[in-house]
Amino acid sequence: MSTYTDTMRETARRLLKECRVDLVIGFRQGSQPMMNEPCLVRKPEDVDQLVWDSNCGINLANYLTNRKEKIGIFAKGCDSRNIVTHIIENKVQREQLVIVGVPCLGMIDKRKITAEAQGEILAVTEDGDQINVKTAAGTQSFAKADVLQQNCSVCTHRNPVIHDEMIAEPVAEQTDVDPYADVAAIEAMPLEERWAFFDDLLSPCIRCYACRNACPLCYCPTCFVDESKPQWVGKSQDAMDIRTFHFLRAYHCAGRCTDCGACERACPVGINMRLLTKKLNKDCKELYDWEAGLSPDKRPALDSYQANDPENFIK
Amino acid sequence: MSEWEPKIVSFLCNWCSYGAADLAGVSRMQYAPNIRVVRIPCTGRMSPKFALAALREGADAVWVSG
Amino acid sequence: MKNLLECMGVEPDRIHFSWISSAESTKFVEVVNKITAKVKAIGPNQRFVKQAAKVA
Amino acid sequence: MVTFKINGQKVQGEEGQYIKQVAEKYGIDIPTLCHHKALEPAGMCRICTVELFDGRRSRFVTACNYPIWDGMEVKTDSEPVHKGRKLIVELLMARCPDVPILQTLAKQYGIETPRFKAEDDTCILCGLCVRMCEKMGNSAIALTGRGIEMKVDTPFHTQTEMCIACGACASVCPTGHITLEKIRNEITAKSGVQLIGSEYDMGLKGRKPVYVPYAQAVPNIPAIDRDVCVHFKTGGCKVCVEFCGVNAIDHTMEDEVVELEVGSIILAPGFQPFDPSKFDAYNYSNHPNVITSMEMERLLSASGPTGGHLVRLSDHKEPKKIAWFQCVGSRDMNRCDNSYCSSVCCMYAIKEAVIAKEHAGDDLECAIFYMDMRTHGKDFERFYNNAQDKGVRFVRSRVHTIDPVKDSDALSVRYVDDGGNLLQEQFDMIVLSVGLETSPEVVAMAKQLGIELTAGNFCKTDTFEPVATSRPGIFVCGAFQGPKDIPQSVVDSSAAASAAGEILAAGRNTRTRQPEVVPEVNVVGERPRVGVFVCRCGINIAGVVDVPSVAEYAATLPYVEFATDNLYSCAQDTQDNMSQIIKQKKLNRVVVAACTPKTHEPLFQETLINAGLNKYLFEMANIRNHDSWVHKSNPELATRKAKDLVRMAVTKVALAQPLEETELQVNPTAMVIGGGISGMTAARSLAQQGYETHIVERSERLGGQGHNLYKTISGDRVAEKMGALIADVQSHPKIQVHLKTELSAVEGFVGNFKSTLSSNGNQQELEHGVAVIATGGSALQTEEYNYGQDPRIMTSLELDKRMMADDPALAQAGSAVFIQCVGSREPQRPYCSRVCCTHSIDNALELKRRNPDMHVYVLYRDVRTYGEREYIYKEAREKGVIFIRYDLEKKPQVALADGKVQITVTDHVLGVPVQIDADLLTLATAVIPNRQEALAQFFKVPINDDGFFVEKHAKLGPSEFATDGVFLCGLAHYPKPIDEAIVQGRAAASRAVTLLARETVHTSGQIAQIDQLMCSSCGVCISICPYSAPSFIAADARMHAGKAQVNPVLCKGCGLCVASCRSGAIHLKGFDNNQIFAQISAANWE
Repeated sequence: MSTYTDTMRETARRLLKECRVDLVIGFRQGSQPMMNEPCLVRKPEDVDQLVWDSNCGINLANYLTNRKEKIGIFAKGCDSRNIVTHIIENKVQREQLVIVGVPCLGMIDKRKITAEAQGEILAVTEDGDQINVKTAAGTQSFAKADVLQQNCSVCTHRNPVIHDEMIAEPVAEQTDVDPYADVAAIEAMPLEERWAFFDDLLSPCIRCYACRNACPLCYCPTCFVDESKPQWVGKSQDAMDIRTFHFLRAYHCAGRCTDCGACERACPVGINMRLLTKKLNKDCKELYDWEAGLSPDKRPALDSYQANDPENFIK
Repeated sequence: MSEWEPKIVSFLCNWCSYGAADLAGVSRMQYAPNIRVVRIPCTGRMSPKFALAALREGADAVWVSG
Repeated sequence: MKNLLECMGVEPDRIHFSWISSAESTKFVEVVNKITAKVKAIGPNQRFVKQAAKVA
Repeated sequence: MVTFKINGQKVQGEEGQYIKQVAEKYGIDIPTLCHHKALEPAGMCRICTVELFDGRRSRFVTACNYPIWDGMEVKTDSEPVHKGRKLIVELLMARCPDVPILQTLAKQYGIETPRFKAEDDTCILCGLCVRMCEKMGNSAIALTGRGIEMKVDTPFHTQTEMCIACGACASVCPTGHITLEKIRNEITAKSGVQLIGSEYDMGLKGRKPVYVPYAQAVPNIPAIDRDVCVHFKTGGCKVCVEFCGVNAIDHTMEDEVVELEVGSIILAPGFQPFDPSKFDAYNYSNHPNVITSMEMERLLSASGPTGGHLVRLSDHKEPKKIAWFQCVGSRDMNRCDNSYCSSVCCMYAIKEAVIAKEHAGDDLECAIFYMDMRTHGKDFERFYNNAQDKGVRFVRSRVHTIDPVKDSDALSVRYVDDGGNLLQEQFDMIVLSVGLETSPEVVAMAKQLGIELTAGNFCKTDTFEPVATSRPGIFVCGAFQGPKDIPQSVVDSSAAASAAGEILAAGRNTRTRQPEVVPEVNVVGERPRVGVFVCRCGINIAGVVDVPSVAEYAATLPYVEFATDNLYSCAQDTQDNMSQIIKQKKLNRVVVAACTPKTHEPLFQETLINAGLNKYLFEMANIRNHDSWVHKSNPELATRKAKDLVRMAVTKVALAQPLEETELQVNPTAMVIGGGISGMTAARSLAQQGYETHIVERSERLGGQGHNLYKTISGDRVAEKMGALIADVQSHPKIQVHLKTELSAVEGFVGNFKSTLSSNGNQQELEHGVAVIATGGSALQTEEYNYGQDPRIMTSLELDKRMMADDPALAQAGSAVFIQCVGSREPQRPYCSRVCCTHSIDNALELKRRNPDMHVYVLYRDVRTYGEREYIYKEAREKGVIFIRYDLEKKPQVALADGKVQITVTDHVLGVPVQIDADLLTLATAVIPNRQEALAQFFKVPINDDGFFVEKHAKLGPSEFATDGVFLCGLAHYPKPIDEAIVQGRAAASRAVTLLARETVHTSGQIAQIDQLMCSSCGVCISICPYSAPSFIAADARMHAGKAQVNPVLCKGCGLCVASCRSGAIHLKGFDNNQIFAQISAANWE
């Protein structure tokens, strides 16, 4: 995937030179290993900052919200789906964008590697399906498949759903994965166990709202968690308030979440709150045959009423 | 307090179930005295937040009826 | 809504949905009694109750 | 005023009152068996014994008849009192051990088995019955004998002529010693004493002499039936007067004759159901399990005599098999004089059968015996098909006799089925689908008014003036105009109103009175000062809920400044009093805990307005319909629930804000889309009533389908009559006709529409307040039956054309065939086209007139000549028109061979194919709507699967849409004949005028409002709103560009957008989030 870098720089240079865009959104090398950071390039001469490898997990759609310029943006499958959602929800106009599609083979999970690595990581390089980690103790190698972000490993939309040009030929989509296996496992638990499971899952939450801030779906001028009149959710560390917060946050993503993993990646205490959003994604898929961000012409299932909406939950 | 009586916070649509409840009254039908009715203009008004709030504030159950 | 709560471990009988037209008083009564019986059967709500609020 | 103490509490009473009366006022309970509010007390049962301290010593007195005096001290709850009462109960128990009320008392006083020897009486000799009988002005019974011989009896222990069997004694007897049965058998000498049957429940249930006719009666005020009231018989009683808390009863009231001067009269006297008792072969009078359909309606009703439990009357067991007999008192000249079809019975019988199955379960067998199944109304055919799917059996047969089965409650019928087999079958219950007829009183009234009637005693009207009687200025609507169902009656009534409005237009608004407007007090920013009024509703609420304690409790709630209870909150004097209190106490929020806001909110809001408060600063707690009425057996929990409900209302109202209603001017201009008969009628009616009206017609002439019709069944030439209508419309100064014009865009909303008319590429804008959709329909062009391949094969309309042209071929034809239901009542078009049976039969008769020797055949599935159209069906048969029925599965075959049109059809009587060579073959093709998808989009009105527009309410709103300001008439609604199209045209105009005449419309204050600072422009509200109320503010707007806003006129206040707004930017005024949260939170306090 790192081979994309050169083509990307070329594309960005061309777009900027031809004045088709005012800026290009992509990634540049971060100050620490495995921490590529988004960067906004405005001049053709700056395009060489741009890089691409398996550490570009951050969802770039987040950087489009309410921008007025003409923008070139590199988009993985999940990015593209969030761009679609942005277009639907008037966060950006389609005409403003030149979407450069990036077929994606998954991003690596920094936490997994850190956990496995012996000592401080000095550098991480990749070589095809092999990830090489250099620490003071020496070099370790991991198979990329073993250290993928969990959402990437079950991703079924690796190719962009919307694009103006492509950086490479589309990659093969994964067809033999079950994105909702983990949710199904929870559903299979007895009631008490489920309650305890979430108690356990959410107990480390410090309510820093990083999950919310990282989420590309989250752009309200005032967030419900900050409102006091009415107070939608208690602001305390009470377990119920925490649970309510996560419940409502998931709810706001219902029918819109692309499972890009931004929330989980951002969480400083490592909570997998994707389990909640995925439960709703699963329901949307099962009840309305809906997956978020696949077409800019269709509003999410929960935004509209259809006469044939399922109603078997009603007695 | 004698025996525990559950409290069921009920969100009833003004046009449907609220009317049914009125009619049940007019017909003097008898039913369990455990529901507490919040009249809403339409079930569309119902937000998950209301149900959560009700549970959080100690309701034993929530019932939404259109 | 109900699905996620259930998934989080709230008893399914804590939340009910129904459709009753304004003429269906009989159905209304049936539903009320059914729900009340179900809730009585599962006992007081312990889930999602804010403990702090109870103390205050 | 007498002041004394009860249980240490200082109380006051009037001179001459007794202890019990005062105690009652203060809510102190003293038990009694022999006391009755309306009677002088007698101190007979002694259970009301209390302890009296007169300053020197204590003694026991009976509270019911001991007069009060200043300074006395009474104890009702002391140990000695209870001991005394226990002894009394023990003694009574010994006399009457099996009386339930004594057993209950015994339990209360801890008596397990009385010490005394048990007797087996049930009378405690309290004498209540005797005193009551005396009060009734009768004294038919008395306490006779002395000592242990004493008993209640009639003189000489014989049955008495005196007794009028009023039942008062039984109604007051505390022990159940006297029963109605006993009165009938032992006391009265009159035979045949019966309960007073409730008219509403068809006599299946009794009612009292003081009664409310039915639960939904308006006004919902009881009346006294003078024919049965004891007071009007004996001069006694008047017990009701004692019980009425507001002195509303006046027995001296006389009937008043009121003279009114009016400009027009509308007759809507309705019908009476046919009385089948004259059909002795049906045994209706003799057998309880033969009932009429009206009785069945009551049996199926949740508010009916059995509470909706379906039972047969002989033994109150659930029936397993029910049969309906159609056409009882209709289409019958043998045993009654009603040869017309009653139009409604087929449909109601199917409805009853389906509901019966719903009530009793699917294994209930329902069979409907009929002649022709006439489901010609909108969506009726579908209902018929569904009923068949649900297992309702339809038997085409007329049954002669119902035989009771010996030694059983079942009924036996014999009938001949379709195949000619004689069958016998038993049913548990038989419902006679009785027809509609005009009552003799109405016939007499018609005579008095000098208006003509038809052969069937319905009001005579003209096809082109269907609501006008033969006397100018007098109009008619409903079943008196002809047997018809609810939607048609509602259409009629609107049309009659319009017809009257047309001639009275000049007088509009000349007699209206303006109410005085009280200026509104500004309460914004004030701390809430809530007033709570808890209603006793007589005993409706107070009988179950402890109302004073609810009021007391309310007074302790935050922000509550004032709380009290009222006897009847809705009474006029209470209302006045409430607005006084609001002003005096400077209340700025009001809660009324009473009945349901659905009926009473407007009334109390009026009270607020009169007190100068904004009407939205109000909330009701429904402690009657949702509480006292439904939790009778649980007063404690009901009181707790009432407190909860009051608390929820108080917390909500404290957050209420005054809301503004937007007032909009209504543009007094109407647009009618479609210039056919019904559209023109609507336009003419609107114009006559003074409103500028535009007709938009896409073709080059007015008249629509009317041009294709030859004549009506009453013999009027359509061209002639319609020509007059067209002339009227074209010459009317207030009507503008836009021909060859179509609608290309519509903006705006009720009262202020702006439509773009396109004509030959030219655009014109039209501003109007209302729109009437009358886009009509047309005849189906079929390919069936070799249509189009031979000039002798034509559609009904083509036959009309040839008749208009006096085509000589018609009279020369030797044989003519009509095929019915071409394209109607088929899977792809499952509706009945309503007009074709009548049309074909009328044309068959016309052919017979032109050539009496012609052989005329009508091939049909069911003949649907509803109402008095039935007469022409009869005439056709008399004149020799041959009717051959065919099934959908075995349609007629048409072949063109040897230069002949050969039709083969299987005769349903003979069961063999018959071949007819026709010189004329007329196909009665379906009426199909002009599917107007664009128009539906413009006005946001729905279209059904068949392409017809969907009205607001199938029964109650047939000529209007759910979208305010848009109305509907003619074939666009459903196929219908000319008279019905005209009626509906007028009806649509009438509905439109109710809006236009108001001149302004008020939107509700309870609508959504968007806080643009919070809005994230995501567009969910715009996507989700069913009424298109939210929209984006233009991108170039100075403020809040790109954010959402709500149009208050379009918003219906449903709150869908509010719930779906993630940003919390939308508020639903009157049901705002914080208010609902407050309610939720309040619901859960303890």
